[in-house]
Amino acid sequence: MFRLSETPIDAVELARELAHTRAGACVTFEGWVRDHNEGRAVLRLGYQAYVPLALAEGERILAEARAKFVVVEAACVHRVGTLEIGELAVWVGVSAAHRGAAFDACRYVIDEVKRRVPIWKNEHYADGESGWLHPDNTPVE
Amino acid sequence: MFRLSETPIDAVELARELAHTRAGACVTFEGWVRDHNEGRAVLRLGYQAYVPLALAEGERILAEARAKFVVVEAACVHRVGTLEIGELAVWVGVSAAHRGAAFDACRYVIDEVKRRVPIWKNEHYADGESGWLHPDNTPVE
Amino acid sequence: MKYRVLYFASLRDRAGIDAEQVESRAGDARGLYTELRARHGFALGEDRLRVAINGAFASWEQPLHDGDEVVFIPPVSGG
Amino acid sequence: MKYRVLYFASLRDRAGIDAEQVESRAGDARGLYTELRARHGFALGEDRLRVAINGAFASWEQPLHDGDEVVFIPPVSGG
Repeated sequence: MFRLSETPIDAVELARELAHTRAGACVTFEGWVRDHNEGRAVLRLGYQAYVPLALAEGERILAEARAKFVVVEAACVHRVGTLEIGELAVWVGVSAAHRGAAFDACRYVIDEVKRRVPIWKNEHYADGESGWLHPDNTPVE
Repeated sequence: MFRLSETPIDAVELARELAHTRAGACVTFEGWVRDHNEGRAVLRLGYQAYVPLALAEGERILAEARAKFVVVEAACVHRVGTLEIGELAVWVGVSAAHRGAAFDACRYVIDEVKRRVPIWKNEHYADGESGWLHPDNTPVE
Repeated sequence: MKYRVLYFASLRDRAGIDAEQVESRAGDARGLYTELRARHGFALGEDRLRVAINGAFASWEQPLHDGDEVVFIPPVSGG
Repeated sequence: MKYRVLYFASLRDRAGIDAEQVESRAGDARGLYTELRARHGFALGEDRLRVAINGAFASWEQPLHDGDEVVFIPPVSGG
Protein backbone atom coordinates (compact mmCIF):
# COMPACT_ATOMS: atom_id res chain seq x y z
CA MET A 1 0.00 0.00 0.00
CA PHE A 2 1.52 3.29 -1.19
CA ARG A 3 -0.36 6.46 -0.35
CA LEU A 4 0.06 10.22 -0.55
CA SER A 5 -1.39 12.16 2.36
CA GLU A 6 -2.31 15.83 2.66
CA THR A 7 -2.81 15.44 6.41
CA PRO A 8 -0.42 14.29 9.16
CA ILE A 9 0.65 10.64 8.92
CA ASP A 10 -0.48 8.40 11.80
CA ALA A 11 2.53 6.11 12.23
CA VAL A 12 0.91 4.17 15.08
CA GLU A 13 -2.15 3.28 13.02
CA LEU A 14 0.04 2.30 10.05
CA ALA A 15 2.35 0.12 12.14
CA ARG A 16 -0.67 -1.77 13.47
CA GLU A 17 -1.47 -2.94 9.94
CA LEU A 18 1.94 -4.62 9.63
CA ALA A 19 1.37 -7.02 12.50
CA HIS A 20 0.84 -10.68 11.67
CA THR A 21 1.43 -13.83 13.71
CA ARG A 22 3.85 -15.05 11.00
CA ALA A 23 5.92 -11.86 11.37
CA GLY A 24 8.79 -11.85 13.84
CA ALA A 25 10.41 -8.61 12.72
CA CYS A 26 9.16 -5.14 11.86
CA VAL A 27 11.37 -2.32 10.60
CA THR A 28 10.03 1.18 10.10
CA PHE A 29 11.64 4.25 8.60
CA GLU A 30 10.41 7.75 9.36
CA GLY A 31 11.68 10.81 7.51
CA TRP A 32 11.23 13.99 9.54
CA VAL A 33 11.57 17.61 8.44
CA ARG A 34 14.97 18.78 9.73
CA ASP A 35 15.75 22.32 10.83
CA HIS A 36 18.80 22.52 8.54
CA ASN A 37 20.12 21.30 5.20
CA GLU A 38 23.55 21.81 3.67
CA GLY A 39 24.29 24.30 6.43
CA ARG A 40 21.20 26.48 5.86
CA ALA A 41 18.47 26.97 8.47
CA VAL A 42 15.16 25.55 7.21
CA LEU A 43 11.79 26.93 8.38
CA ARG A 44 9.42 24.52 6.62
CA LEU A 45 9.02 22.36 3.54
CA GLY A 46 6.57 22.07 0.69
CA TYR A 47 6.11 18.80 -1.20
CA GLN A 48 4.60 18.66 -4.70
CA ALA A 49 3.69 15.37 -6.36
CA TYR A 50 2.57 14.25 -9.79
CA VAL A 51 -0.08 12.16 -8.12
CA PRO A 52 -1.09 9.41 -10.57
CA LEU A 53 2.51 8.59 -11.51
CA ALA A 54 3.70 8.87 -7.89
CA LEU A 55 1.06 6.34 -6.80
CA ALA A 56 1.88 3.96 -9.66
CA GLU A 57 5.65 4.21 -9.12
CA GLY A 58 5.25 3.81 -5.35
CA GLU A 59 3.18 0.65 -5.78
CA ARG A 60 5.75 -0.65 -8.26
CA ILE A 61 8.53 -0.17 -5.69
CA LEU A 62 6.54 -2.03 -3.01
CA ALA A 63 5.91 -4.87 -5.46
CA GLU A 64 9.64 -5.02 -6.22
CA ALA A 65 10.42 -5.16 -2.49
CA ARG A 66 7.96 -8.04 -2.03
CA ALA A 67 9.56 -9.89 -4.96
CA LYS A 68 13.16 -9.33 -3.83
CA PHE A 69 12.76 -9.96 -0.08
CA VAL A 70 10.70 -12.44 1.94
CA VAL A 71 8.35 -10.00 3.64
CA VAL A 72 4.88 -10.25 5.16
CA GLU A 73 3.69 -6.66 4.67
CA ALA A 74 5.27 -3.56 3.11
CA ALA A 75 3.74 -0.09 3.06
CA CYS A 76 4.70 3.53 2.48
CA VAL A 77 2.94 6.87 2.98
CA HIS A 78 4.38 10.20 1.79
CA ARG A 79 3.10 13.64 2.79
CA VAL A 80 2.35 16.36 0.28
CA GLY A 81 1.67 20.04 0.96
CA THR A 82 3.31 22.24 3.58
CA LEU A 83 5.19 20.68 6.53
CA GLU A 84 6.73 22.24 9.61
CA ILE A 85 10.02 21.27 11.29
CA GLY A 86 9.76 17.89 13.03
CA GLU A 87 6.74 16.74 11.02
CA LEU A 88 6.69 13.24 9.56
CA ALA A 89 7.32 13.55 5.78
CA VAL A 90 7.52 9.89 4.82
CA TRP A 91 6.85 6.60 6.58
CA VAL A 92 7.93 3.12 5.43
CA GLY A 93 7.06 -0.05 7.32
CA VAL A 94 7.96 -3.66 6.57
CA SER A 95 7.16 -6.81 8.53
CA ALA A 96 8.81 -10.15 7.84
CA ALA A 97 9.50 -13.50 9.47
CA HIS A 98 13.18 -12.54 9.87
CA ARG A 99 14.90 -9.24 10.52
CA GLY A 100 17.35 -9.32 7.61
CA ALA A 101 14.56 -9.18 5.04
CA ALA A 102 12.70 -6.50 7.02
CA PHE A 103 15.76 -4.22 7.16
CA ASP A 104 16.72 -4.79 3.53
CA ALA A 105 13.20 -4.27 2.18
CA CYS A 106 12.62 -1.13 4.27
CA ARG A 107 15.90 0.34 3.06
CA TYR A 108 15.12 -0.61 -0.53
CA VAL A 109 11.71 1.09 -0.43
CA ILE A 110 12.90 4.42 0.97
CA ASP A 111 15.97 4.50 -1.32
CA GLU A 112 13.85 3.83 -4.42
CA VAL A 113 11.07 6.21 -3.35
CA LYS A 114 13.61 9.01 -3.01
CA ARG A 115 15.20 8.10 -6.32
CA ARG A 116 12.18 7.48 -8.53
CA VAL A 117 8.84 8.71 -7.23
CA PRO A 118 7.82 12.08 -8.74
CA ILE A 119 7.68 14.10 -5.53
CA TRP A 120 9.54 17.38 -5.13
CA LYS A 121 10.70 19.08 -1.97
CA ASN A 122 10.82 22.86 -1.77
CA GLU A 123 12.78 24.13 1.23
CA HIS A 124 11.93 27.48 2.74
CA TYR A 125 15.00 28.98 4.38
CA ALA A 126 15.34 31.33 7.31
CA ASP A 127 16.93 33.92 4.98
CA GLY A 128 13.67 34.19 3.02
CA GLU A 129 14.83 32.18 0.01
CA SER A 130 13.42 28.86 -1.09
CA GLY A 131 14.56 26.22 -3.52
CA TRP A 132 13.77 22.91 -5.16
CA LEU A 133 16.15 20.14 -4.27
CA HIS A 134 17.85 17.24 -5.97
CA PRO A 135 17.75 13.74 -4.46
CA ASP A 136 21.18 14.49 -2.95
CA ASN A 137 19.70 17.59 -1.26
CA THR A 138 21.62 20.03 -3.44
CA PRO A 139 19.66 22.77 -5.23
CA VAL A 140 18.22 21.98 -8.68
CA GLU A 141 19.51 25.17 -10.31
CA MET B 1 19.26 3.98 27.05
CA PHE B 2 19.05 0.17 27.38
CA ARG B 3 16.30 -1.24 29.57
CA LEU B 4 14.75 -4.57 30.50
CA SER B 5 10.99 -4.52 31.00
CA GLU B 6 8.72 -6.96 32.79
CA THR B 7 5.66 -5.20 31.39
CA PRO B 8 4.57 -4.55 27.77
CA ILE B 9 6.83 -2.17 25.83
CA ASP B 10 5.22 1.12 24.75
CA ALA B 11 6.79 1.66 21.31
CA VAL B 12 4.92 4.92 20.76
CA GLU B 13 6.23 6.48 23.95
CA LEU B 14 9.77 5.27 23.17
CA ALA B 15 9.71 6.60 19.61
CA ARG B 16 8.71 10.04 20.92
CA GLU B 17 12.00 10.24 22.82
CA LEU B 18 13.99 9.85 19.58
CA ALA B 19 12.63 13.02 18.00
CA HIS B 20 14.94 15.99 17.65
CA THR B 21 14.94 18.92 15.23
CA ARG B 22 18.42 17.86 14.06
CA ALA B 23 17.14 14.39 13.20
CA GLY B 24 15.87 13.77 9.67
CA ALA B 25 15.65 9.98 9.87
CA CYS B 26 14.34 7.49 12.40
CA VAL B 27 14.61 3.71 12.03
CA THR B 28 12.97 1.35 14.49
CA PHE B 29 13.17 -2.42 14.80
CA GLU B 30 10.50 -4.43 16.59
CA GLY B 31 10.90 -8.11 17.35
CA TRP B 32 7.55 -9.84 17.82
CA VAL B 33 6.79 -13.31 19.17
CA ARG B 34 6.07 -15.49 16.14
CA ASP B 35 3.65 -18.40 16.11
CA HIS B 36 6.28 -20.77 14.70
CA ASN B 37 10.00 -21.47 14.72
CA GLU B 38 11.96 -24.03 12.73
CA GLY B 39 8.67 -25.55 11.64
CA ARG B 40 7.24 -26.01 15.16
CA ALA B 41 4.09 -24.26 16.39
CA VAL B 42 4.92 -21.91 19.28
CA LEU B 43 2.38 -21.03 21.99
CA ARG B 44 4.37 -18.47 24.01
CA LEU B 45 7.88 -17.50 25.05
CA GLY B 46 9.73 -16.99 28.29
CA TYR B 47 12.77 -14.69 28.51
CA GLN B 48 15.33 -14.97 31.30
CA ALA B 49 18.08 -12.38 31.77
CA TYR B 50 21.18 -12.02 33.92
CA VAL B 51 20.06 -8.49 34.69
CA PRO B 52 23.18 -6.53 35.76
CA LEU B 53 25.32 -7.91 32.94
CA ALA B 54 22.50 -7.57 30.40
CA LEU B 55 22.11 -3.89 31.28
CA ALA B 56 25.86 -3.25 31.15
CA GLU B 57 26.30 -5.10 27.85
CA GLY B 58 23.24 -3.39 26.35
CA GLU B 59 24.59 0.07 27.25
CA ARG B 60 27.98 -0.92 25.83
CA ILE B 61 26.36 -1.84 22.51
CA LEU B 62 24.49 1.48 22.35
CA ALA B 63 27.73 3.34 23.08
CA GLU B 64 29.45 1.39 20.28
CA ALA B 65 26.62 2.32 17.89
CA ARG B 66 26.97 6.01 18.82
CA ALA B 67 30.73 5.81 18.23
CA LYS B 68 30.49 3.96 14.89
CA PHE B 69 27.60 5.86 13.32
CA VAL B 70 26.56 9.53 13.31
CA VAL B 71 23.32 9.23 15.26
CA VAL B 72 21.24 11.60 17.38
CA GLU B 73 19.58 9.08 19.73
CA ALA B 74 19.79 5.30 20.11
CA ALA B 75 17.75 3.20 22.51
CA CYS B 76 16.73 -0.41 23.13
CA VAL B 77 14.23 -2.11 25.43
CA HIS B 78 13.99 -5.89 25.83
CA ARG B 79 11.14 -7.75 27.53
CA VAL B 80 11.72 -10.40 30.17
CA GLY B 81 9.18 -12.86 31.59
CA THR B 82 6.37 -14.62 29.73
CA LEU B 83 5.18 -13.32 26.34
CA GLU B 84 2.28 -14.34 24.16
CA ILE B 85 2.22 -14.62 20.34
CA GLY B 86 2.34 -11.19 18.70
CA GLU B 87 3.78 -9.43 21.75
CA LEU B 88 6.67 -7.03 21.35
CA ALA B 89 9.82 -8.77 22.65
CA VAL B 90 12.45 -6.20 21.75
CA TRP B 91 12.42 -2.63 20.45
CA VAL B 92 15.35 -0.70 18.97
CA GLY B 93 15.09 2.91 17.83
CA VAL B 94 17.69 5.18 16.27
CA SER B 95 17.38 8.76 15.05
CA ALA B 96 20.02 10.47 12.92
CA ALA B 97 20.48 13.37 10.55
CA HIS B 98 20.69 10.94 7.62
CA ARG B 99 19.01 7.62 6.94
CA GLY B 100 22.12 5.57 6.21
CA ALA B 101 23.44 5.99 9.74
CA ALA B 102 19.99 5.34 11.23
CA PHE B 103 19.59 2.05 9.34
CA ASP B 104 23.14 0.88 10.02
CA ALA B 105 23.07 1.74 13.73
CA CYS B 106 19.65 0.12 14.26
CA ARG B 107 20.83 -3.05 12.54
CA TYR B 108 24.06 -3.04 14.53
CA VAL B 109 22.23 -2.74 17.85
CA ILE B 110 19.78 -5.59 17.28
CA ASP B 111 22.47 -7.86 15.81
CA GLU B 112 24.81 -7.29 18.77
CA VAL B 113 22.01 -7.54 21.36
CA LYS B 114 21.05 -10.94 19.97
CA ARG B 115 24.69 -12.03 19.87
CA ARG B 116 26.01 -10.75 23.19
CA VAL B 117 23.41 -9.72 25.78
CA PRO B 118 22.76 -12.45 28.38
CA ILE B 119 19.08 -13.01 27.68
CA TRP B 120 17.66 -16.46 26.97
CA LYS B 121 14.51 -17.40 25.12
CA ASN B 122 12.54 -20.46 26.13
CA GLU B 123 9.96 -21.50 23.53
CA HIS B 124 6.84 -23.33 24.62
CA TYR B 125 5.57 -25.51 21.81
CA ALA B 126 2.08 -26.64 20.94
CA ASP B 127 3.18 -30.27 21.48
CA GLY B 128 3.82 -29.53 25.18
CA GLU B 129 7.61 -29.43 24.95
CA SER B 130 9.77 -26.40 25.54
CA GLY B 131 13.38 -25.57 24.87
CA TRP B 132 16.13 -23.02 25.21
CA LEU B 133 17.38 -21.61 21.97
CA HIS B 134 20.65 -20.61 20.41
CA PRO B 135 21.06 -17.24 18.69
CA ASP B 136 20.39 -19.01 15.39
CA ASN B 137 17.06 -20.29 16.82
CA THR B 138 18.20 -23.90 16.96
CA PRO B 139 17.85 -25.76 20.29
CA VAL B 140 20.70 -25.54 22.82
CA GLU B 141 20.83 -29.27 23.47
CA MET C 1 -1.80 18.46 -32.43
CA LYS C 2 -2.99 19.46 -28.98
CA TYR C 3 -1.21 18.26 -25.87
CA ARG C 4 -1.87 18.86 -22.21
CA VAL C 5 1.38 19.67 -20.40
CA LEU C 6 1.72 19.66 -16.59
CA TYR C 7 4.52 21.47 -14.77
CA PHE C 8 6.11 20.65 -11.42
CA ALA C 9 8.77 22.08 -9.14
CA SER C 10 11.23 24.45 -10.82
CA LEU C 11 9.51 24.10 -14.21
CA ARG C 12 6.24 25.22 -12.62
CA ASP C 13 7.93 28.20 -11.01
CA ARG C 14 9.59 29.19 -14.27
CA ALA C 15 6.47 28.74 -16.42
CA GLY C 16 4.31 30.43 -13.80
CA ILE C 17 1.52 27.92 -14.48
CA ASP C 18 0.62 24.39 -13.30
CA ALA C 19 -0.57 23.20 -16.69
CA GLU C 20 -1.35 24.34 -20.19
CA GLN C 21 -2.89 23.19 -23.48
CA VAL C 22 -0.22 23.30 -26.16
CA GLU C 23 -0.85 23.39 -29.92
CA SER C 24 2.28 21.95 -31.51
CA ARG C 25 3.62 20.19 -34.58
CA ALA C 26 6.16 18.29 -32.43
CA GLY C 27 5.65 14.54 -32.82
CA ASP C 28 7.53 13.49 -29.71
CA ALA C 29 8.44 14.78 -26.23
CA ARG C 30 11.90 15.84 -27.37
CA GLY C 31 10.51 18.23 -29.96
CA LEU C 32 7.81 19.45 -27.60
CA TYR C 33 10.31 20.21 -24.82
CA THR C 34 12.55 22.12 -27.23
CA GLU C 35 9.60 24.37 -28.09
CA LEU C 36 8.45 24.85 -24.51
CA ARG C 37 11.97 25.41 -23.20
CA ALA C 38 12.42 28.24 -25.70
CA ARG C 39 9.02 29.71 -24.80
CA HIS C 40 9.38 29.56 -20.98
CA GLY C 41 13.17 29.79 -20.61
CA PHE C 42 13.54 26.53 -18.68
CA ALA C 43 17.05 26.10 -17.25
CA LEU C 44 16.95 22.30 -17.09
CA GLY C 45 18.22 20.41 -20.13
CA GLU C 46 16.70 17.16 -21.40
CA ASP C 47 19.54 15.23 -19.78
CA ARG C 48 18.23 16.32 -16.35
CA LEU C 49 14.60 15.40 -17.03
CA ARG C 50 12.49 12.30 -17.49
CA VAL C 51 9.29 12.18 -19.51
CA ALA C 52 5.88 10.82 -18.62
CA ILE C 53 3.11 10.38 -21.18
CA ASN C 54 -0.45 9.76 -19.96
CA GLY C 55 0.76 8.99 -16.44
CA ALA C 56 3.55 6.52 -17.30
CA PHE C 57 7.28 6.99 -17.78
CA ALA C 58 8.11 7.05 -21.51
CA SER C 59 11.04 7.66 -23.84
CA TRP C 60 11.76 11.03 -25.39
CA GLU C 61 11.16 9.46 -28.81
CA GLN C 62 7.77 7.85 -28.12
CA PRO C 63 5.32 9.22 -30.75
CA LEU C 64 2.77 11.62 -29.28
CA HIS C 65 -0.92 11.50 -30.11
CA ASP C 66 -3.50 14.25 -30.08
CA GLY C 67 -4.76 14.85 -26.55
CA ASP C 68 -1.80 13.20 -24.77
CA GLU C 69 -0.87 14.39 -21.31
CA VAL C 70 2.87 15.10 -21.25
CA VAL C 71 4.92 15.77 -18.11
CA PHE C 72 8.60 16.68 -17.93
CA ILE C 73 9.88 15.30 -14.64
CA PRO C 74 12.62 17.35 -12.93
CA PRO C 75 15.03 15.55 -10.59
CA VAL C 76 12.83 14.20 -7.78
CA SER C 77 13.46 14.90 -4.10
CA GLY C 78 10.86 13.12 -2.00
CA GLY C 79 11.57 11.59 1.36
CA MET D 1 36.77 -20.54 49.21
CA LYS D 2 33.09 -19.67 48.93
CA TYR D 3 31.57 -18.56 45.64
CA ARG D 4 28.06 -17.54 44.71
CA VAL D 5 27.03 -19.22 41.45
CA LEU D 6 23.96 -18.16 39.42
CA TYR D 7 22.34 -20.41 36.83
CA PHE D 8 20.38 -19.44 33.74
CA ALA D 9 18.50 -21.17 30.93
CA SER D 10 19.41 -24.84 30.40
CA LEU D 11 21.94 -24.79 33.27
CA ARG D 12 19.19 -23.61 35.65
CA ASP D 13 16.85 -26.34 34.43
CA ARG D 14 19.54 -29.02 34.86
CA ALA D 15 20.71 -27.80 38.28
CA GLY D 16 17.13 -27.31 39.43
CA ILE D 17 18.13 -24.12 41.26
CA ASP D 18 18.62 -20.43 40.35
CA ALA D 19 21.72 -19.97 42.50
CA GLU D 20 23.86 -21.65 45.12
CA GLN D 21 26.73 -20.98 47.53
CA VAL D 22 29.64 -23.24 46.57
CA GLU D 23 32.54 -24.20 48.81
CA SER D 24 35.40 -25.05 46.47
CA ARG D 25 39.17 -25.23 46.21
CA ALA D 26 39.03 -24.25 42.52
CA GLY D 27 41.02 -21.06 41.92
CA ASP D 28 39.43 -20.13 38.60
CA ALA D 29 36.18 -20.52 36.68
CA ARG D 30 37.54 -23.42 34.66
CA GLY D 31 38.17 -25.50 37.75
CA LEU D 32 34.88 -24.44 39.29
CA TYR D 33 32.89 -25.39 36.21
CA THR D 34 34.55 -28.80 36.04
CA GLU D 35 33.38 -29.47 39.61
CA LEU D 36 29.87 -28.16 39.07
CA ARG D 37 29.45 -29.92 35.74
CA ALA D 38 30.26 -33.23 37.41
CA ARG D 39 27.89 -32.49 40.29
CA HIS D 40 24.88 -31.33 38.20
CA GLY D 41 25.49 -33.22 34.96
CA PHE D 42 25.55 -30.15 32.72
CA ALA D 43 25.53 -31.03 29.02
CA LEU D 44 27.21 -27.83 27.82
CA GLY D 45 31.00 -27.89 27.55
CA GLU D 46 33.20 -24.92 28.35
CA ASP D 47 33.58 -24.18 24.65
CA ARG D 48 29.84 -23.35 24.51
CA LEU D 49 29.87 -21.07 27.56
CA ARG D 50 31.19 -17.66 28.53
CA VAL D 51 32.08 -16.67 32.09
CA ALA D 52 31.06 -13.61 34.08
CA ILE D 53 32.65 -12.73 37.42
CA ASN D 54 30.99 -10.12 39.62
CA GLY D 55 28.76 -8.96 36.79
CA ALA D 56 31.42 -8.57 34.07
CA PHE D 57 32.61 -10.91 31.33
CA ALA D 58 35.89 -12.55 32.34
CA SER D 59 38.33 -15.20 31.16
CA TRP D 60 38.18 -18.80 32.34
CA GLU D 61 41.62 -18.30 33.90
CA GLN D 62 40.92 -15.12 35.89
CA PRO D 63 41.78 -15.88 39.57
CA LEU D 64 38.70 -16.15 41.79
CA HIS D 65 38.46 -14.54 45.20
CA ASP D 66 36.39 -15.53 48.20
CA GLY D 67 32.84 -14.27 47.82
CA ASP D 68 32.96 -13.80 44.03
CA GLU D 69 29.74 -14.12 42.04
CA VAL D 70 30.37 -16.49 39.14
CA VAL D 71 27.99 -17.04 36.22
CA PHE D 72 28.40 -19.50 33.37
CA ILE D 73 26.67 -17.93 30.36
CA PRO D 74 25.00 -20.40 27.97
CA PRO D 75 24.57 -19.36 24.31
CA VAL D 76 22.29 -16.31 24.43
CA SER D 77 19.06 -16.01 22.47
CA GLY D 78 17.49 -12.63 23.12
CA GLY D 79 15.61 -10.67 20.50
